[in-house]
Amino acid sequence: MPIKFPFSRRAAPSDAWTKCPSCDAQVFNKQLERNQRLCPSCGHHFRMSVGERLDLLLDRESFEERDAGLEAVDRLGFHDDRPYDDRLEASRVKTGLRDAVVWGTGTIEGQRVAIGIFDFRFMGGSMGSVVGEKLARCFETALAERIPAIVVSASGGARMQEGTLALMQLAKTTAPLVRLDDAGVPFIAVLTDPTTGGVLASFASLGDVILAEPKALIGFAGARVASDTVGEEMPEGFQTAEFLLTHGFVDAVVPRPELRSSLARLLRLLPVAAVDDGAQTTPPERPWGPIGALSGLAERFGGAVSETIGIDVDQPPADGNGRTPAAEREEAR
Amino acid sequence: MPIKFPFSRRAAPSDAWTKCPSCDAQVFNKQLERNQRLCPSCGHHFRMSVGERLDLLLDRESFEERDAGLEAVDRLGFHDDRPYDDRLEASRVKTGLRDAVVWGTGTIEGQRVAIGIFDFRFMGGSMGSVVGEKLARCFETALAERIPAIVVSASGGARMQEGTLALMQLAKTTAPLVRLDDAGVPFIAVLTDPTTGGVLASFASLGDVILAEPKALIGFAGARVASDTVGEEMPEGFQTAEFLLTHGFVDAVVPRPELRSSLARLLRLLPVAAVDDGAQTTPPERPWGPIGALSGLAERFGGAVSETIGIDVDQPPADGNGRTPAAEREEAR
Amino acid sequence: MSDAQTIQRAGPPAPEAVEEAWSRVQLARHPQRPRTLDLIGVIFEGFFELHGDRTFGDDAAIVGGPATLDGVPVMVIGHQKGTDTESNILRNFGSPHPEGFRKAQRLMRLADKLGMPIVTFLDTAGAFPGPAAEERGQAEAIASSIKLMTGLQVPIVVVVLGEGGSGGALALGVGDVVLALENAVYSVISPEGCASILWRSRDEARTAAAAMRMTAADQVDLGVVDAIVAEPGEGAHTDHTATGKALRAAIISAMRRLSGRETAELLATRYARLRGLGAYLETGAASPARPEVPSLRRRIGRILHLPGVPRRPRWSEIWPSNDTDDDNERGA
Amino acid sequence: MSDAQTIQRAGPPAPEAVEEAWSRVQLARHPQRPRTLDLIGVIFEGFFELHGDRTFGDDAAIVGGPATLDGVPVMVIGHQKGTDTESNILRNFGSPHPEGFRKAQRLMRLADKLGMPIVTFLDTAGAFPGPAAEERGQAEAIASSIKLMTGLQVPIVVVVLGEGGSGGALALGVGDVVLALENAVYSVISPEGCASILWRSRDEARTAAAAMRMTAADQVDLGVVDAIVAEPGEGAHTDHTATGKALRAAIISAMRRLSGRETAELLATRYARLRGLGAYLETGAASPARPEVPSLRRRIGRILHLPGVPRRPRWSEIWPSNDTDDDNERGA
Ligand SMILES: [Zn+2]
Ligand SMILES: [Zn+2]
Repeated sequence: MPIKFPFSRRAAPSDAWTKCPSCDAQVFNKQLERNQRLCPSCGHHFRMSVGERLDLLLDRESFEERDAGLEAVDRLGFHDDRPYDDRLEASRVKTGLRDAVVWGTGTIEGQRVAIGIFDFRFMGGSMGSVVGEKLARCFETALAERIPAIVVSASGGARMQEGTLALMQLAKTTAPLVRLDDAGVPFIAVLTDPTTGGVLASFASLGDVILAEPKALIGFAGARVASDTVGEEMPEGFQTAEFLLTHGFVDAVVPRPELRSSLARLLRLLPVAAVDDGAQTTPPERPWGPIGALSGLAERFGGAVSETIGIDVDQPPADGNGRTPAAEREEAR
Repeated sequence: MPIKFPFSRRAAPSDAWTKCPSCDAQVFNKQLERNQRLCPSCGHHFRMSVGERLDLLLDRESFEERDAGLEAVDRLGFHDDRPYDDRLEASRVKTGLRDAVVWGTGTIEGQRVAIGIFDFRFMGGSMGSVVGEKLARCFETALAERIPAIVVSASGGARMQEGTLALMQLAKTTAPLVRLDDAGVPFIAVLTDPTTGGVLASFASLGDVILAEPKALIGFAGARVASDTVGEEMPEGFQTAEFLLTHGFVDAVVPRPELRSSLARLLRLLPVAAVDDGAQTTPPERPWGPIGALSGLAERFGGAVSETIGIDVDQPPADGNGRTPAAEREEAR
Repeated sequence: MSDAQTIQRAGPPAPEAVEEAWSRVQLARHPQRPRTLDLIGVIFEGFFELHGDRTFGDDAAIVGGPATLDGVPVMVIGHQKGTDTESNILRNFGSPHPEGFRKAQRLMRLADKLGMPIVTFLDTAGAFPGPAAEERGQAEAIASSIKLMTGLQVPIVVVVLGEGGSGGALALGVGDVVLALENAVYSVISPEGCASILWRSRDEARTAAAAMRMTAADQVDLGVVDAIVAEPGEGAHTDHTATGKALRAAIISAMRRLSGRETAELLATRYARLRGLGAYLETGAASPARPEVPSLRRRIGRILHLPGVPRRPRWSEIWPSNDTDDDNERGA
Repeated sequence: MSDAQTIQRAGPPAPEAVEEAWSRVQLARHPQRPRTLDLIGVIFEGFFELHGDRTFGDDAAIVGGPATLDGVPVMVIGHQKGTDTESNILRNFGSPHPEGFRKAQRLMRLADKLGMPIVTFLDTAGAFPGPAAEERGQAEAIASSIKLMTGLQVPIVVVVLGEGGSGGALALGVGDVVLALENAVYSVISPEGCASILWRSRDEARTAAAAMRMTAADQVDLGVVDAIVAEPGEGAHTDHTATGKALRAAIISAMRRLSGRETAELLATRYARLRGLGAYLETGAASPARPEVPSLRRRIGRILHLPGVPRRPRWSEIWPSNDTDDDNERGA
């Protein structure tokens, strides 16, 4: 599919400066780029392109993109004031991307991950078949290679132009997470501004750990819809990252300068479970389970222990009924 | 341990009539007994003895008590205004029971169950070591015989006179439920007036299905404690069966005359999972799982089907990417 | 695209397509259309409704419990709309709060424990979008419900009864076989919502309905629905019993076909079904769509950064941000 | 009773026992006693606190997250009391609401998924008894937390730090090894609560504390606690670092002993440990304690019912109700 490169839509002056939506300061774009797209006056987190996000999070030159060739198809023949194909092409031209997600493998402080990143500029980061397929492959690769999965979301939700095929991407991106659970492979969701609708109602709410950027808009229904529905104004701070933290749906709100190091710490603290014998279905005793993890544990702990504490968990005192734990264990079998 | 039979503590007139706490009517005791201990004026559910409860729920002469010989022991040497042993003996004399729970096997409309029943008269139905042990054995028998477990609770909570040994009965009565889950054996909790404290904070809240009798007091903390803590009056209907239904913790409030038939219906609708190969730990594919259930299903459904509906789930149409489900299945392996 | 003949060239929906789609939407929303509880009484025997999510509350917009289907115990779960103003208020017009989905999850886990097949009925305009639902995690509830269903070790037959409205429908809608009544609809967003975003007018709901191809027949074409169950006479609202009987036969047929499957095969096939949904082109291109950066300014910036030295560009140079974001095209 | 020498004859607690018990209670409640977060900093490295139950809220009365213990990743979860008025209000004095226990469950499931050992710290007067906690299922939250812990496929080491208060403590307290600091206490109900029910006066809390045998040493005697970790100087409040170091060694020792276990053995041993807790007499009697009914009236009633015919009595005749109930002896 040929990609056209039209002239820039904007004149030079407006290209050089951006007005901060939080503090109204005029920010020089070059400064934004040098400053992780944070407002120098108030710290407002501007949205990032997928390229900037990769630079922010991954080790230099570690990223290898996968499935770059996937492209959307207008399965429905969707046409509002213009055809879906035209919208796709406009977004491709604007962003240099084929769709709203780029995924691949890379390292964060040396730790290999499978990572998918949304770009909100591509049709509002909406999730259609390509986004769903890429994320499913991202998770499946994490499973196959036994490396953690990370998805950085920025999305208005499911892509209407693909109808229920877009809706079905909620299931397509969620189904692999069951397998990651069974296999002991962690998944970290990073919610950035905005993460709403069908993306929040699928994988993005299901991270083993969920991080969010400050003040990011995160919610299921648009605030306008919610407000219309109940006929009242939404409370202050409704659908922000901080609101979700208070209500128990986000583990931490992490300012952008700490995001990379936070992910690196989590990757070290939440390692992929120890052993993999390649079984696909849930095994009777998970092969990656404590046995493997603990034989390593035994080695680590081997020499460093005070023996003065008289714990003998193998032989606790017989209880008042005269049954020893060993006998109980026999009975329990 | 010798059981003494003192003279009745009450004179005849007060023995013959009881005042209904809901409507203040004076009810002739004989009438209460004939009427499932329901107030003839207002339907108030008076508490039942374990014997009356057995008569209410089980098929005539089907009950076989187990572990009738278990007796409490004063492990702590507990003494407030009188020794624990004296309290035990008084309750034994009053009730004819050795402790607050009777358990055994029996049938409900022909369906065999393991059932434990509390008697609130025995030290307020409090759960000490004997209650915990009996219920654990009840659950373990349900597991071993692959029959549903039912517990009818009426308890003030853990028995203080046994200290943390009573507290540990929360875990002792809960641990077997994990095994029932793994084995596909249902557990139905029936909450009667009152079910509070440590009994509610363990097995009684964990029924696959939870039924409750109308207006039964059901709550974690005493309403007085709750009120003292927050310095406000409790809302109307706080800690009733109906309150718990509204708040999602009870499946149904069932009037006593319907309790037996409701249990019988549930036993028919929620059968023990089909196959048992005796495995103790979670198997890779649970042997009692859909395979067994469904081979039966196939037989049942075999001849009764309209073939005019063209569902072919083995060969859904190829999707837009030209991959057949069979190919997907291969890849998924 | 391997299946090119099914792709239609884009154009505004034809008037007859608009008429067709909107008449289905109207039938799917018909006030006398049979609801989940109406049909349960015809299809199953001995339904015992269970209540509560064991966490927060009991949501009357979703009903569920065990019943038997031709004598076999199954777990039945569905959205429940009301039939008049009073019952619609009780049922919140069939739009669940998070506790509704969590109740459904609890019942599904129970079915999984006992090896009982599951039948679900979809009939909702969508999950309730109010602030209380947001506070209690509407998105999480839908997501975890979808996740749970993808992994249940029992067969699941899904029936789209009326409105299959977006995530709130899909939260009960992951299954091994998906049936739809003839006049049911299924969509990613309500036609009104779609119209107000893309056409900037709710009055274009009819057009949006046609554009989204939300009828049952369209859904079969897209692979989202496996089979259609014919409605009696002028529609299901004219004969609840006949509708229920037709559904009963279809559900039994689906169960019979699923009943031979071993668990591993059941799960692998369900997974493959979901993985196969969607349409995309696999070009095989290994590089980004746009091989060079578009702006002279940026190109100069790069040269200035390391003058004269060829280097691998940073990703942000390949895919830089625009400095304004265009929210117009975000989906629902 | 096979272990008869450990049974004490009942009598009011001796004054010195009362003094001893109460001094431990005071130390366990000492305002400068190290809290979970204080000790995590000494015992573990790199603690990353996670928040929220993914259902309703984030309860600051329970903290948790991954950390490393001597380089090995573990999941750490504990009650968190405050250190001054402000932080105590934030932490609700260490008394969790249901969402606190549900947060703990979520973190435990994550540990189970990843095969990470779990360390929990108990320090609460008890689960919060307010009406909001009741509405959201305080009892269910405790029960499901206990249930989850009994089945986790990873080793669990429990440490009683200060107050081990009833079900709210046990909800984090099911483990393979249970340690207690020297001045920690563990009880089925607070001494004040016990006194107000059994002695009908909260002023008898000291007596109740002694009667319940709630000191760490008593708990070892009862088999509830496996080992005591000595506190520095006058108590843990005098040296947080030394307390943490002693605990660190004890936890590592316990983990080392557990680390050789296979999963099935770990679970069987944990189950056996719980099944073994309690004291009762197995008399072997097969019949109820009282072989005949006590009241002449009832006996006559029975005879009248089937005159002259010997029959098996109904159970309600063997164990009839009294017509008044005695609430006085119910526990907490
Ligand atoms: Zn600013
Ligand atoms: Zn009355």
